[in-house]
Amino acid sequence: MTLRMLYFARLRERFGQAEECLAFDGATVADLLGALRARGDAWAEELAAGRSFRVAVNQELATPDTRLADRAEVAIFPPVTGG
Amino acid sequence: MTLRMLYFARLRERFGQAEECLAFDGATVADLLGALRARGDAWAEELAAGRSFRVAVNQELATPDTRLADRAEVAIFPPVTGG
Amino acid sequence: MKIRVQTEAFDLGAEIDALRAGRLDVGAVASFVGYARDINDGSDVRAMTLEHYPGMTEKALGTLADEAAARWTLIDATVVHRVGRLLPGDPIVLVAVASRHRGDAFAACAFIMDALKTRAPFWKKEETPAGERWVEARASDDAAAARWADKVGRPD
Amino acid sequence: MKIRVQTEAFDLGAEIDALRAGRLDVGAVASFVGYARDINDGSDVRAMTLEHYPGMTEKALGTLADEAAARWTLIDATVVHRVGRLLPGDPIVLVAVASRHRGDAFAACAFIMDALKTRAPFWKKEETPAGERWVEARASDDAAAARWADKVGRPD
Repeated sequence: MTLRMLYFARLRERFGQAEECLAFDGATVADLLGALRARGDAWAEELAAGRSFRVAVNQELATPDTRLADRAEVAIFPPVTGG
Repeated sequence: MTLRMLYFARLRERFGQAEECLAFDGATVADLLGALRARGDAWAEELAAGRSFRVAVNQELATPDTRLADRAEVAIFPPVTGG
Repeated sequence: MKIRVQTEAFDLGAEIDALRAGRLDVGAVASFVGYARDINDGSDVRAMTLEHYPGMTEKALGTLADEAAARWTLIDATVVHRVGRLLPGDPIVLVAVASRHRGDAFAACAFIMDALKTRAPFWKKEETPAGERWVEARASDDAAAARWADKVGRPD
Repeated sequence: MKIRVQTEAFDLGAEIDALRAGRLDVGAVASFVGYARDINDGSDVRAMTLEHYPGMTEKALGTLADEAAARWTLIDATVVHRVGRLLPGDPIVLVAVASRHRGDAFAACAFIMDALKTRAPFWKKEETPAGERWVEARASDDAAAARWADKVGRPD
């Protein structure tokens, strides 16, 4: 499947990109995070277990077991700090 | 002693006056209420035990055992309904 | 702390601008405005007249604001209450509280309103199709005020 | 429910006039405005830039407002959040809630702010004398939001 990936705030800066199209073979958010960590460097560091970040799928907050479908919009970002 | 009496809202209307100077021989708010009840009619009715009203002495909420001094300003009024 | 009793309307935006003026440490302003409604206790209300106890009113409002300032970390607060004849839709009361963080502002604003409803000497008389009537005090206002007794921070 | 994300400043008085327009059953408007402060976590802050997630932001704010409307008896609510570069003293966020009675307005306004702080995708970057820094999420905001879970009415 193909995912539209979005990165925000500190993670956007650390990953050096705001968005990308990603070909992905897994099923869940957990699988996707594994694939991204395998890129190493900032990806492995920022998405390591125990780091604080959020994942949204199609603009709704998701959990590791959230299932992904083709053409999903997946965003990864730090805990929010508005208001 | 002489007291400056003030009446507000429904009690002002029921007593037919907004203020009066009152010569008073007792010591406390309870004594004063007894003297006013002895006037009968609306006074006896509105100030009866169990009726809901408030007494302020020198612009502070008072209780039956609050002591009165000469020239005190004593206000009697219904529970408040502002805001 | 600014406390005013007045017949004129007030301007919420202008009051809050004045409350914050020159204070760049204000991170939060919680405010409340109470309005005259066109219906109360099941009757149409055409107008209301607010009576108060001049002298005691200002003293009572000042006491409430001081109690809030002792209990929460506040920068400043404004309380304005109107008296005289008001029509449905007219603003009656304004409470605005400025603080660094929102928890203090929210709690102090709610506390001042709850305390005002039971301790500030104002009385409302409504004009209804059946004639004039004095508004009765509500048990729910006593309950709201009692929530703050012996509590730190926000009420239940 | 009005939800807006914008770069321009907002006018609290005008927003509340619009919120109440034509509704004479509104007895209470509780509102909150958050401002950019000139100091945070012990450092001078010269400016901040707010980034958000267009699309999700509006959806998340709408969800919070709907949750508040399901939980309390509300007449209407307005949420406005700014993005872009802001200076100390600039207003950042407005939440205003109109209802018949004050308890609902206060509770819903506080709930929406607490929920926004943890669930709406905004991020602040501050300009300090030591350079730029992303603001870290606060544990106190998680605690404030958690107060509302499985509760009816006001939080502890």
